[in-house]
Amino acid sequence: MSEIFLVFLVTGVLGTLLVLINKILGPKKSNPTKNTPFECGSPFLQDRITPVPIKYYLVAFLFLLFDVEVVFLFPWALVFKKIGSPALIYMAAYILILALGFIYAWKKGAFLWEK
Amino acid sequence: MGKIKPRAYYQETQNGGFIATKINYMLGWGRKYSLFHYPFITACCGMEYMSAACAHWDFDRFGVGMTTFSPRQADMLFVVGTISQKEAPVLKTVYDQMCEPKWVIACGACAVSGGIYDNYAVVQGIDKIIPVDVYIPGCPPRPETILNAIEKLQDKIQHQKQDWQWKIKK
Amino acid sequence: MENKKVIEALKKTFPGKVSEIPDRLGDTVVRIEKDAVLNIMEFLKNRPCEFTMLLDLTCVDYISSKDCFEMVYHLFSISTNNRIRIKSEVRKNELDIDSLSGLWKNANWLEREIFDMFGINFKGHPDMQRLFMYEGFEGYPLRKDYPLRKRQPKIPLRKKT
Amino acid sequence: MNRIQKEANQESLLINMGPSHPAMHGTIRIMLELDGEVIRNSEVEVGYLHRGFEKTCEHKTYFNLLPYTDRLNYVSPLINNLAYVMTVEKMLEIETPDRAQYIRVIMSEFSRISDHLTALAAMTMECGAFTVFLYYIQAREEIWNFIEQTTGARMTTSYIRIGGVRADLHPDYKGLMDKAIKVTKRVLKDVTGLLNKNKIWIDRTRDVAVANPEMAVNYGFTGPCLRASGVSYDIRKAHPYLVYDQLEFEVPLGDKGDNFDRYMVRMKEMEQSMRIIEQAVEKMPESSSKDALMTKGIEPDEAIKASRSKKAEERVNLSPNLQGSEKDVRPDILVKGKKYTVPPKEDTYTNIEGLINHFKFFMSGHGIRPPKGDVYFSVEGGNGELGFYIVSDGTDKPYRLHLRAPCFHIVSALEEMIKGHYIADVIPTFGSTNMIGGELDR
Repeated sequence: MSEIFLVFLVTGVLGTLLVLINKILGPKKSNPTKNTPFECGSPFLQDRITPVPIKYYLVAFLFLLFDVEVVFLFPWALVFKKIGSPALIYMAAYILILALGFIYAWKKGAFLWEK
Repeated sequence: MGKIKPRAYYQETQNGGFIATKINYMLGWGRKYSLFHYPFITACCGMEYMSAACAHWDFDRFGVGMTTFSPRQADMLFVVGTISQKEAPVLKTVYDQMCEPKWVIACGACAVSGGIYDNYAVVQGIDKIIPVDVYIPGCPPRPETILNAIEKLQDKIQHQKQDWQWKIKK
Repeated sequence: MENKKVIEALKKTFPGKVSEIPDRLGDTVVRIEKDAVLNIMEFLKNRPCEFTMLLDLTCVDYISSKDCFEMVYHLFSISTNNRIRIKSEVRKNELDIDSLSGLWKNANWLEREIFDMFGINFKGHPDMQRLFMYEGFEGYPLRKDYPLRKRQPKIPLRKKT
Repeated sequence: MNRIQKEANQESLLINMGPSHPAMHGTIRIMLELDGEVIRNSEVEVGYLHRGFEKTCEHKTYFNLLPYTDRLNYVSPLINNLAYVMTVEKMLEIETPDRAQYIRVIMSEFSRISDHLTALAAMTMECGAFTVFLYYIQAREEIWNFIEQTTGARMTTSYIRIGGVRADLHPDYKGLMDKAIKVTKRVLKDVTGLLNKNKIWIDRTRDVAVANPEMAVNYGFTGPCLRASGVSYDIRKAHPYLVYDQLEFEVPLGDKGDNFDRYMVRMKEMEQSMRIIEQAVEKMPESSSKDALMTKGIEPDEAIKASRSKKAEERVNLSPNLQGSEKDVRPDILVKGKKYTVPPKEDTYTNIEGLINHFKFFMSGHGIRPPKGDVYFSVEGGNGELGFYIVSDGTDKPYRLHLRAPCFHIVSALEEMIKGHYIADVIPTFGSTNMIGGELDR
């Protein structure tokens, strides 16, 4: 057990050291332009960032949904041998329900990019 | 041509003593061989920059290969080509947005002194806008001259005064 | 349609507005009145003469000698492989002329460049702005009276440290 | 407040693809109004490399103007020299010797290949094909080695002078020339294999920024971009100049006029250029002073001493950087007549007429003074029709000099070409127009 502790100690200390050393010892010369966003050197055209169109959130949300579904497959795969054949039925039901959600999203046109 | 004679910007006696000079030496060695350069290319010298950056002359051998296009990650601003009056504020903004420590190489006669364009439209040398470390003459400079300039800059970085805060009277 | 015939057709349809200039080097050069520019260009661009491409549009400053700017249009017809050069004078006191951006789309930038360099206004141009120089620049650089080295820096220059 | 800020509606995103951008070659700022990733509207701002070329030329003599023409389209400098020089020659109505015409054809074709190589290298590298960039720049190095051997400079050559060329080809020029052609052919074969049927490349460039023939002609496209839209117009065929009418080559045409066609037309044009070079090398008349150069000449200082007493007959050993422009070689490469060209160095040092001609050529107010009047002449440049319009008032400085920049017209169509496409499509579109700052903003 102690090796794990040692590994965490070394990497932790080294990590924080490298991050902080720059802040402590690094030269600090800030000027007003340094904090403005980098727009290829030309003055930026909008002072506020406008909201991103809704379809991006939709894609992110759907990805999250089906990614979590895949995450549950990993522990199932480990114990798959012990449970035997009923494990297949449990997982098939689980995937079927999510497939319904997938078809619903498809029919609703969530994956349609160009309107 | 032998070791380059130390110049004015060398550090005199180091107030931090032996340790500081050693750290300073290692810091200089680390910085000089990992220069991330921001290619600020506008005109004809860009063609010689391409030759110097590509397979035949390849200044990646000197550790300058990493081309970053954001001033946040850049150490060295490689100003290549003519800087017109309209481009001057762009250059100033990009220079200000670079993080310390930063260096500037003015490549080509137009960046050094306005070159053959002495008229209403061209800034007569970028040191009128931003401080410059190494000037490369030539219109366009041959790739070997660019490599030589990189060596000069690396020598300057190696022997630079201590700029990290330890025992520096504020 | 041969250039000779084009000039006759022009003279016939626009009497008094068109005059041919003999050219030592064999190019066909025509001088036209400033107010008839738009209809002449339209006539040249359409069916019989078919000068479908506006090659180039420039301006020459004759203020000191003839007290006028001279607009020079180069037209080219791909089907008959002919080039024609059309000149028209813009008097010093009223510096505007009809814009051709309705006929050819590249006239848009060409005219903006001439407005930027000579200060000639083009009536009917979608957005008459400077093309090359920046907003704070006063004066028109390519005029003969603008000094070559008169610089107007956009940002304050650095004091030599 | 630029035009795009006024026109933009509220919820769309406005960003700059500004001058200092890896794909914008440093000199163009495109202000994009975005709906997500689709470009709804854009405004192109140029002028970041406006160097006052036309104003400076009004203060320079015809002879001193040459180095400025190299820096216009700095990717194919020799073609700029050719365009300017042939315009002045048309005004002076002088004929250059045959060998000089063939050398001009060879050098401008090599310059055209290096133009297409750099254009495609930048275009493909910005779309991610970094290997093509390294291959093409390597091929360009070989071409530049040959150009440097003949002209003395890799890029800013000012080699083609009024009345001919500055120096003859190097005695064993064939070695470097064949190497350049061999390497270019190998690289072209590699890249054809890499890109022509590459799914990513075709998806990125096929049917993107389509310029149909009417729009291309209406915007004044010329050169590869016009031929990509299917309109066959090449000045070397339409108005043949130099010796192009004695060399056969095809004019490749695209069908759809999209980015892929502009890429393909440039690839095929490079093969045609190499064909032209090979034919030109065979047809080039032999230089008449082959054996004269073999004899051992005397040193310049002895020649000057000898010339004090009697007229010098022996050949003078010139310094290496004057190699190729000796007196015996000149009739092949430069037109006769002291009004148009600098006298040979041997005459300048040894006899008084040469010295006077030299002085009169460079004295202000003398030199080359074309007759009053104006002239327009154009040449097939790397991007299209590269024309010079010169108005001369009889003095030795041009009264007005205007350059017809081919990529000026192509870039003015950029706003219409990228409308409705994604942000990522701006990069290959801009790369395929091969915008060169020096030529666009003059």
